[in-house]
Amino acid sequence: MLSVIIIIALTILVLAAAILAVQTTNLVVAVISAGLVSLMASVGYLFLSAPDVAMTEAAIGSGLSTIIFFYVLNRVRGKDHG
Amino acid sequence: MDFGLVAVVVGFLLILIGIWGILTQKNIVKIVIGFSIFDTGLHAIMVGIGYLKGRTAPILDSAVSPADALTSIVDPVPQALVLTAIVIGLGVTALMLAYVVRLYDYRKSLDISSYEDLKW
Amino acid sequence: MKNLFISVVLLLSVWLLLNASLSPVVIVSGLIVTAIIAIFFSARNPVFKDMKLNPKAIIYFFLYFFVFTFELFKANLDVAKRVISPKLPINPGIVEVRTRLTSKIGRLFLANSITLTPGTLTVDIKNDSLFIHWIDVSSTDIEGATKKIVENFEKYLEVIYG
Amino acid sequence: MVRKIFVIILLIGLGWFFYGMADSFHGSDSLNMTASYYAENGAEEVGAANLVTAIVVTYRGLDTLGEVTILFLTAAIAAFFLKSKEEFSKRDVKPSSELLQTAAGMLVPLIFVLGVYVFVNGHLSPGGGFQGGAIIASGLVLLLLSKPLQKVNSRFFALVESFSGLFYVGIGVAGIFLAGGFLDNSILPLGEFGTLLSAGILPVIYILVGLKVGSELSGLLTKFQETQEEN
Amino acid sequence: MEVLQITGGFVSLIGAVFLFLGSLGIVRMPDSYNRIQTGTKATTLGTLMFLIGVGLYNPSWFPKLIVLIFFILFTNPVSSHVLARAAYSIGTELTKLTVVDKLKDSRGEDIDA
Amino acid sequence: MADTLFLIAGGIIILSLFVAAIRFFLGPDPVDRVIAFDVLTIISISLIALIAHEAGRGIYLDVAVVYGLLSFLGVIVVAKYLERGL
Repeated sequence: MLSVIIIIALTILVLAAAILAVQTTNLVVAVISAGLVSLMASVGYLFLSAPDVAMTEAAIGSGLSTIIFFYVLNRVRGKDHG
Repeated sequence: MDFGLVAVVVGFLLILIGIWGILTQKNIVKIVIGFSIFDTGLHAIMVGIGYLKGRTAPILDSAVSPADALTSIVDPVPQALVLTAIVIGLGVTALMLAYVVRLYDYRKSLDISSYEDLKW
Repeated sequence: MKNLFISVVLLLSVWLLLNASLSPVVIVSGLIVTAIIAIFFSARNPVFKDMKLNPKAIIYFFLYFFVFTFELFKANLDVAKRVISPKLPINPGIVEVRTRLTSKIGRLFLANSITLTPGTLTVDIKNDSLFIHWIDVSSTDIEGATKKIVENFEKYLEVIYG
Repeated sequence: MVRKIFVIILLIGLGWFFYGMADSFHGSDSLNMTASYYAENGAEEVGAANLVTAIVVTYRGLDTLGEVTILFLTAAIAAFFLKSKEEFSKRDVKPSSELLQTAAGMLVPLIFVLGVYVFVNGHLSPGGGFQGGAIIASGLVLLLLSKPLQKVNSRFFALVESFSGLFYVGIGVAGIFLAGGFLDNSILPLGEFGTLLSAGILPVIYILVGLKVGSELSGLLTKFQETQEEN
Repeated sequence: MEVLQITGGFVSLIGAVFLFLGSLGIVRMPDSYNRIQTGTKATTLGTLMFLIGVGLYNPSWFPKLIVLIFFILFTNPVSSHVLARAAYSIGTELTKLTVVDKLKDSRGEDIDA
Repeated sequence: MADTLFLIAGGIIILSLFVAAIRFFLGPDPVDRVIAFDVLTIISISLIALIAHEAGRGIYLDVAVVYGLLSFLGVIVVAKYLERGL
């Protein structure tokens, strides 16, 4: 029962964060939302009995990707976007 | 409720959102973000296919003995493939972002419509 | 040398807790790994060199731990009271306090303790001055604020880290 | 506007196609042939408690070698494209707060120990070379964040990377002569199931993979960090 | 054993309540600094108590939980301090209820001197 | 008895996940969204501990340790980007 509620909540959060990441005009918000998609997906992988995948997605998909994105954003920082 | 089916459906929806982002956004960084969401959707589908209802992780310890591994663990092969795919996904993202930096140096713009050199 | 010793002890205890076993293989491999990492880092960044190891410091460490836990609970009840009440009773502001601590690690622990105690958050640090966001400002001058926020922890941390 | 309509039509078509695939998907009740072979014999043949690790390192070991090579090529190509035009030594950045520098000095060794734990225990618990390497690279990033102007010796990463890659291939070739084939893990005795020293040469391979991936990702991240310029 | 398990359940229930109060706080508070305050304090104690409750139910998990608890207790205040400092330096506005802002005064002195 | 208590605690955690997500999707500033992101990751650590408890597998806690590291690192990267100190 509890696991069904948790998986529905995770589904809603993942889809909402993905739509926000694609639709927003602020690049910082877009990158943070993409990180949230990976993070919530990796909690979901634990439900699917895949702890290895969950750890990889958390460390690489959410951690290192976000860091590289922010380095690039800092490099190309212009006047028209924040 | 079958969690595997839920994961497959969520993965397909993430792929659709990612394609929408890639095809409609003008900013190059947003296109890369759309690609990374597409990637996450693919991983979710592959893990969902390997899931078997009511079974536990393929790690044998005090909770699961090697003797009854056959009846109590999920399929480990898709998980091993996804492990590879995530690392390669990071490499591809980093490569695309390096191109973004190079393009920005070249024309000081992130808008995809200002790169029309190869358009016919 | 003291820095290296404390680093190895701390890292080895983390290694043993993570492995959750005391078999000889784990201890030997842990010693090798932590010694390499500690030698690599302690030469260029001696963080623990101000720490004292006399018995009084250890007793005060435990006292500090109890005081800190008590304050943490008080902070959370305070937050709960403010969040639940419909009027949202806040009176925020940024005040300045001074500290006597000179070692870097002592100041780090002081700032962390301040952040986790009732209604205060360390915003910036410049030399001896800590700038603190206080959710319910009751005294705006430096001495009054210092007395209320800092001194409770400073008397313990001064003995432990100097 | 016309463009968006085309995109919507394309997405509806793809969605219809995906709906058909998801509709016909039904979870099975038992493992398929390959998976049940691994589940039955993996523990005896390889001696690793984590079957995902057994597949990644031993049964599909050649794939992992290829993956590490692809990652190396990616890092090299990205470094080529990010090659800075001139020296950016006159960067003007806001310095970190004193508290972050002290905290980073305490946390970075801890993060390295965590990374080493993750790849040494790859055959017993979740995690392994790739995850451990990523954690070590994150530790390096924390060091760079606390002191942005610090120079990092990238030749050291190249050295670690080359040596671990060399030993990785060397162990693989040694498997041909001493055991059943390339990357066979029974060069060393399998040991007692479920302890730290078990599964033959597998932990050593994962340590080498961890060092290689960690230094590759560290090199990639420092390359991205070095090209920040004043703007 | 039964007593230990029920105690664990109660402790984690209290922790979950604190987590809820923390997330309610970040919605209700008027400006970023007050949100950081409630977000840090309530979630730190909430996670801590939830983990201790899980550990009381399964005592063999305690070693790993201790590492996790100390890690959270140490890193959470540091990250909120760094975030508050960044928020102040990019000029995030304080709420209208603010009484005093000593940091702005001292920054003004720096520019004069 | 204890299982019921854990069930209620799990329900409250899900509720707080949604409440924190409101601030994430609403938040006017990037700073507000970062705070909400931090709170969401910390709630996720509790959620992972709950999943490990439900599944009865202590090894899932390794993932929680990695999460604790990442919540710290992510917040610091965004904060340093915002104050132009990267």
